[in-house]
Amino acid sequence: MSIHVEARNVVKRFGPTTALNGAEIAIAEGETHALVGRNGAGKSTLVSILTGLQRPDEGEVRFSGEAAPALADRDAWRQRVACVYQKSTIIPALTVAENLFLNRQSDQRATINWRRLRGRARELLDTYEVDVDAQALAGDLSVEQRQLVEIARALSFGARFIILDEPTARLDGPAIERLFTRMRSLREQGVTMMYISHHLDEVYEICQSVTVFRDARHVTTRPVADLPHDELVAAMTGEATAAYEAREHTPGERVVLAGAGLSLTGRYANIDISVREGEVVGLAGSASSGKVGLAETLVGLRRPDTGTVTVNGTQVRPGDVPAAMRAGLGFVPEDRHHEGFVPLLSVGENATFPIARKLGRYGLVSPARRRARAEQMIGALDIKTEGPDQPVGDLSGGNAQKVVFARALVDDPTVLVVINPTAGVDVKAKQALLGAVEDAVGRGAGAVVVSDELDDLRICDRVLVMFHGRVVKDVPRGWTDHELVAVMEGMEE
Amino acid sequence: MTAPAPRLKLARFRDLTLVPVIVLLLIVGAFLDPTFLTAGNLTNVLQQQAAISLLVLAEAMILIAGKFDLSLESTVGTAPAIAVMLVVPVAAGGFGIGLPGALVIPLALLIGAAIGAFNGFLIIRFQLSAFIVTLAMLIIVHGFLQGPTEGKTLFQLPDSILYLGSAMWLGLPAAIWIAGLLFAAGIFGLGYLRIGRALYAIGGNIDAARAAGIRVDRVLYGVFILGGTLAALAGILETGRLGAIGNNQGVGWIFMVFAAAVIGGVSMDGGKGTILGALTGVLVIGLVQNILTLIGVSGFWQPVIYGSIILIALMISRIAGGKAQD
Amino acid sequence: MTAPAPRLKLARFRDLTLVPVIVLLLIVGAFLDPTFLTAGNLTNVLQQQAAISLLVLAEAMILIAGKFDLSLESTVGTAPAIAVMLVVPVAAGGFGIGLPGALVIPLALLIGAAIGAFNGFLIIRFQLSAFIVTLAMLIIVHGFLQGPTEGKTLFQLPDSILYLGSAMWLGLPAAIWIAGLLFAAGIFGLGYLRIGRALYAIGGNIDAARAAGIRVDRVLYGVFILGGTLAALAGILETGRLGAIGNNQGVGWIFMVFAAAVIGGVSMDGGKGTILGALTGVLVIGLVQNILTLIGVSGFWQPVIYGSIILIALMISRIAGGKAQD
Amino acid sequence: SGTTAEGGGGGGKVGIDHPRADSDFWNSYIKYVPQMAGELKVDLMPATNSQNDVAKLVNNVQALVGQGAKVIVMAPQDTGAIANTLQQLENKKIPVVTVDTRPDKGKVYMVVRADNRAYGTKACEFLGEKLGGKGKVVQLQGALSSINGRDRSEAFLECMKAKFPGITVFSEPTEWEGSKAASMLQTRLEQNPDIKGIYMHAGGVHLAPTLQVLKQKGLLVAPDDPKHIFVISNDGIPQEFEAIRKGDIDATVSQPADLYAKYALFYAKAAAEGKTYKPGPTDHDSTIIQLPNGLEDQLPAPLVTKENVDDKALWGNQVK
Ligand SMILES: Nc1ncnc2c1ncn2[C@@H]1O[C@H](COP(=O)(O)OP(=O)(O)OP(=O)(O)O)[C@@H](O)[C@H]1O
Ligand SMILES: Nc1ncnc2c1ncn2[C@@H]1O[C@H](COP(=O)(O)OP(=O)(O)OP(=O)(O)O)[C@@H](O)[C@H]1O
Ligand SMILES: [Mg+2]
Ligand SMILES: [Mg+2]
Repeated sequence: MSIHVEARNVVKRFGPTTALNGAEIAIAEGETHALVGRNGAGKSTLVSILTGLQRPDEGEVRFSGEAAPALADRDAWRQRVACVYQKSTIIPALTVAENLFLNRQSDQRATINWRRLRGRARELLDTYEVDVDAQALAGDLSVEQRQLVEIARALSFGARFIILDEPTARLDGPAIERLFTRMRSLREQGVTMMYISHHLDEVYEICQSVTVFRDARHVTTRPVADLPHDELVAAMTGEATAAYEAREHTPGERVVLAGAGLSLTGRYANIDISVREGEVVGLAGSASSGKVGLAETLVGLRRPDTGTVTVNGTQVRPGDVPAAMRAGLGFVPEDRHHEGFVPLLSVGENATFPIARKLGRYGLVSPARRRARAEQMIGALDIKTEGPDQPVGDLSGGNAQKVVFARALVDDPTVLVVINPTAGVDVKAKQALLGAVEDAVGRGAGAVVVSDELDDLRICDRVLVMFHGRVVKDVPRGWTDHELVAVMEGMEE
Repeated sequence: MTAPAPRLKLARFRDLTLVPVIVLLLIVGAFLDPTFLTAGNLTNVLQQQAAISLLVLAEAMILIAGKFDLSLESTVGTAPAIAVMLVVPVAAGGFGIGLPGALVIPLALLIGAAIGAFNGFLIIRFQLSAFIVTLAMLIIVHGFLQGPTEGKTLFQLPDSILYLGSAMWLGLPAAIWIAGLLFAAGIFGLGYLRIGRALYAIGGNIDAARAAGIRVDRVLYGVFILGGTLAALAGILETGRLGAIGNNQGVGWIFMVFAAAVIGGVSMDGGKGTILGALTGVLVIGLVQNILTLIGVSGFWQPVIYGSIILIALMISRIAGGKAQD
Repeated sequence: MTAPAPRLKLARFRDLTLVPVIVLLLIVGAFLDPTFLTAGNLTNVLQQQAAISLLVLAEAMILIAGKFDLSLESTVGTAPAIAVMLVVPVAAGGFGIGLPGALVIPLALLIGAAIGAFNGFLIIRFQLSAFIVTLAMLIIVHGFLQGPTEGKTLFQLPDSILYLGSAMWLGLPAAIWIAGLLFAAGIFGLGYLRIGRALYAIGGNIDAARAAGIRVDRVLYGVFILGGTLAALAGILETGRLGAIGNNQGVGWIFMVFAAAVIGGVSMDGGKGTILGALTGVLVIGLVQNILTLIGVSGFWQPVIYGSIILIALMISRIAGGKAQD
Repeated sequence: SGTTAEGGGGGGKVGIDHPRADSDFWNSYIKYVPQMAGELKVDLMPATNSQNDVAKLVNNVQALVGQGAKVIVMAPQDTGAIANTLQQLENKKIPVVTVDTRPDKGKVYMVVRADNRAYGTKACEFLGEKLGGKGKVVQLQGALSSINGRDRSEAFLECMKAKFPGITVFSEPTEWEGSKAASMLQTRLEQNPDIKGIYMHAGGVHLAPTLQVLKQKGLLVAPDDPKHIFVISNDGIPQEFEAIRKGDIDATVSQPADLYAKYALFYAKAAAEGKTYKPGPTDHDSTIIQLPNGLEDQLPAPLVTKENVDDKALWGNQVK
């Protein structure tokens, strides 16, 4: 087999951080090659170098044995490689159709035929079974829909090499399956792919070989068949790591979070929910089930049309986040870039906003106390950062997610609501984050975990499954994957 | 799927949220003064707005691409003035170089383009803040009018530069035709050409645009150069209309240019708005000014009324548009 | 980990990228004119910049919070003028209400705060574009100076309003002390107070700020009101320095205010910059103006030199700061 | 007198545009206009205001003509850029009276103005004599792009060079802004503590800041004190007279706002009635001179000093 894509001895530094330190990868023609590593290992940095967005400080990239084109020659790059980046490259103010065909709206002709473009877009969306209106503004789509649009766009170029950087972090089961079907058929057509994910079972399902990065360096490359799960995790983390074991909880009697008669037009209707101290309640459901909308209502990000939310015994004014937080709520929002962190501010500040009032008197915030508290959180959640003063915008995706988690946990909440808590988080970090949720519950907090990921839901004492805006079933602990998925898909009521 | 049809309509309407305001102004104007709705008066309004509308066109494109150009207003005076000074004799305030008079329009456009290119160079190459670069350039470019003329008005102008701003074509001032055609070209270009759509992509998410293979720097240079050229053309039209180039030509326009673009729906954050919308913004400003003149509001209180009308237009367009502005 | 220490230092330097420019100006100035480095002249520079520096302080805070206020410049004239007119008799240009003279400063500050609150109301409540709202307000607020005064300068002012701008405290003009104290408070407040840090959070990512439990609307109201109040105080200082309130008081300042803030490192996109940086921006502008006056550059070419120096300062601060500006 | 009544009858609406609303001098003029219109029985349309922008002026004139103006009174602050408009008005046979400025090109029925160059010369002669032909003076200029500012400035400099070569002049472009004036004057006095004279182009904006700077420097002293700085102003507003009485400043050139308004309307009415004029002295202490593009009535602009500051005829003593 010939080598299709190769990166040799790549070094990339960002100020004091070395993102890649002599890293290399070689991907054979026609294979689907996984790249795994912990958050901040340098995977996305390699992607930006392989797609010609950034110039390596040292080292080179070769396609089919030839040197890579000049950085300025974008067309040449696009012929060689298409990519779904980890960071969104959707332009919110433009329609889905235009986003799909950005900079190639008019094939051959000089002027754009919008009607034709819409047709092409619909065709493309249908091919990938993406249920999105081609004329909707991309900014109005849900996070997941946007991700599907990005995937459809990358696959549509007809490039012989495609990179997918954590495409599934925001997709639910059926959508992932559809993506995999598509990837298999592309592979049959001889397309080479590089696949990045923190879901290691996906790696086994779809990839032939795997490269592991650790601390900005290449650790190993092997056929997936030769690398059992445990060894793979060990290669990533540099130590043997046991699988996560959900703990036993002893729920108390006191209800710490209650929603009564909640309805929001178009999202969900007539929901009653209550969470007791020491209890973890899961919220599951496939796309458009309304689970995120409900969770956002519980934390105050959304104002329901009817109904009340009670946090820790206090009825909270609807749509008032500060009031909910004051009553003892901590939460992780769905989209970390949107509501999670302020990129220019430091890890320390982002993590401690909810307790700023406790870090000093008379409206003062003591930087020393803030740093101390932040260092504690960095240690507890194992955040890979230069220190509390580094801007969160400079962190890798998974580490930024941990900072958002730190913010939710910093005030020792009585109620914890986490939405897609482990999106884009590496295996070890996932354990740390789920452990953090369980620690809080162990201290007597009640928690709501909203997720499509069965691993996340395993820590729940019961899972409320939603379908089309209603809670259809309350599943107690002890479910099998198959059972739960069947309920989520609405196949069982 | 049946969604497309209503959505299309909605999108169209979004450009036209100022239409009710324009209709309202036409009705109120007709009511307040009988002269208002005459063809003569409305032609005057269009002619008066022709030059500034070209600046709005230029600024709208630059804003859509996510940048900023304050210096356009200075180019309106300086580009034609320097061109004229290269042509006319020393006695008429020229440099004494005496290039042929026929060159004056191309020269002016070239100077405008050069100013735009220099702005682009500083902003793109040195990654300086567009706002502050073009603010400095606003001052500098105006200095290049005031310095060589020593503050004097140029009034012995070659005929060629006077023509466009004063001629009548088919019974309408040529300036109206020119502005109309350029707006039509702008609407078409930003709606149907790849390069026009690239402006939206760049303004909407510059990294995504780059990743999509758009030659971001080149397009931005282009839009700054085009902006400078349009400002020079605006200066030529204004020169023809006024018959001379005063030291204040164009000074103070830029605020109105932004006001027109923004109430017309162009976002200061880039990536949003249309040329048609900007045009409605220009019309609103022009009609308001005309009505205030006709009814003879006291000069002292005029600003209050004028500013309040802009605010009201803004609120109407906000309510009709339904979206928060930025 | 040892990283924190160097990073901290780097961050500090980032505020001070204009310091080399200031040093350069001091050296060049001393070289060009022997008066320049005298205590008397430098005191004059500070006194001359005191009022405008308060606007820069206000604008820097508003920009850091991700908003915009152009109307500050109009408040500089209107707030003290209306306050004076509420106090002085009709013969001196007043409304004839005749409130006690001691109230004039609180009244002026209150008017400034009210203008800020109204801006906040339109921008926050109606979600209108801050740029265009405050542009309209710039026109309207200035109209509220021009309208009631009918364009006349107010010459007969109560002593209390003249005091702050003309008094000397410990051998230095009071205005310098006031501006210095307020800047110190600003540096401290934005660095170490919860509410100050909230400005950065809001400007950096308003949704995240809201999700972090910050009462975004309340903080934004606060910053607009504080901005208006500071502008009124700037107006009071300027009134004392000039001894009268002309119709042009404050007019045209806003460009310089933005220039100072932006070359001082405050971003127009929100969330970035410091008050200390803004202060260095003010100093650069003040020193440049002073040197140009001292060496007596021809008035005609002054804008070119002035604008070029701003550009150069911008480039130095860009190179020293190492990051792209926006 | 140079007046010859001819024809007569007719009449018609007079359209008037005011140049700006933010200066004391023009503000006084604007207030005189309706008063004089009443006295002269002129059929005046509601005034427009071009806010110091010639493009607005052109728009306003178009609107006034559209509304039926038979005569236009205007005060173009840019005397070149009004040429086309004057041409169009001539084509429509609408006579134009301009106030304060003399258009460079284009037919005018009558220019009503005092000679701005004469202001500068008067100020120069006053200061030159007071200083005995030597020393340093500052002139606080208006805006260099304004014809009046430039005329005053040029005439002052030319006169100084010709008559008082021993005097050094510092020119400060203040853009008619009090703030700039104060800063520049303060800086200049720091640099040259031996400055002995100041010429202010506009009392309305320059008076208070100048006095404030002098006061701060302890230079606001009686004329017989050797530290005294001689100050001559320009405009003739009441506050300048007050300052002259107090001895804070020494003189001003009274720019006759009342006469501007009166004779602008007087000639507008005459134009509407079809009267014509010839160069020569008039019945109101002025002279009509011939211009290439029309006539100009040069109104007197008296120098006001402590001696004549209480003269009731001065407009500054008539306003309330
Ligand atoms: N623009 C940047 N400026 C500064 N540091 C950066 C930048 N981009 C990446 N880094 C740093 O480089 C390192 C590698 O980041 P990268 O995004 O490649 O990690 P990753 O392997 O993709 O992680 P994840 O799985 O969390 O996405 C991190 O420590 C990150 O903080
Ligand atoms: N911003 C929005 N405006 C209008 N409708 C929306 C918006 N966001 C989501 N929706 C719609 O609301 C419904 C419920 O959305 P919600 O996000 O609560 O569901 P979900 O269970 O989180 O779905 P998913 O798993 O896809 O995230 C869906 O039909 C979705 O398309
Ligand atoms: Mg990554
Ligand atoms: Mg969702």
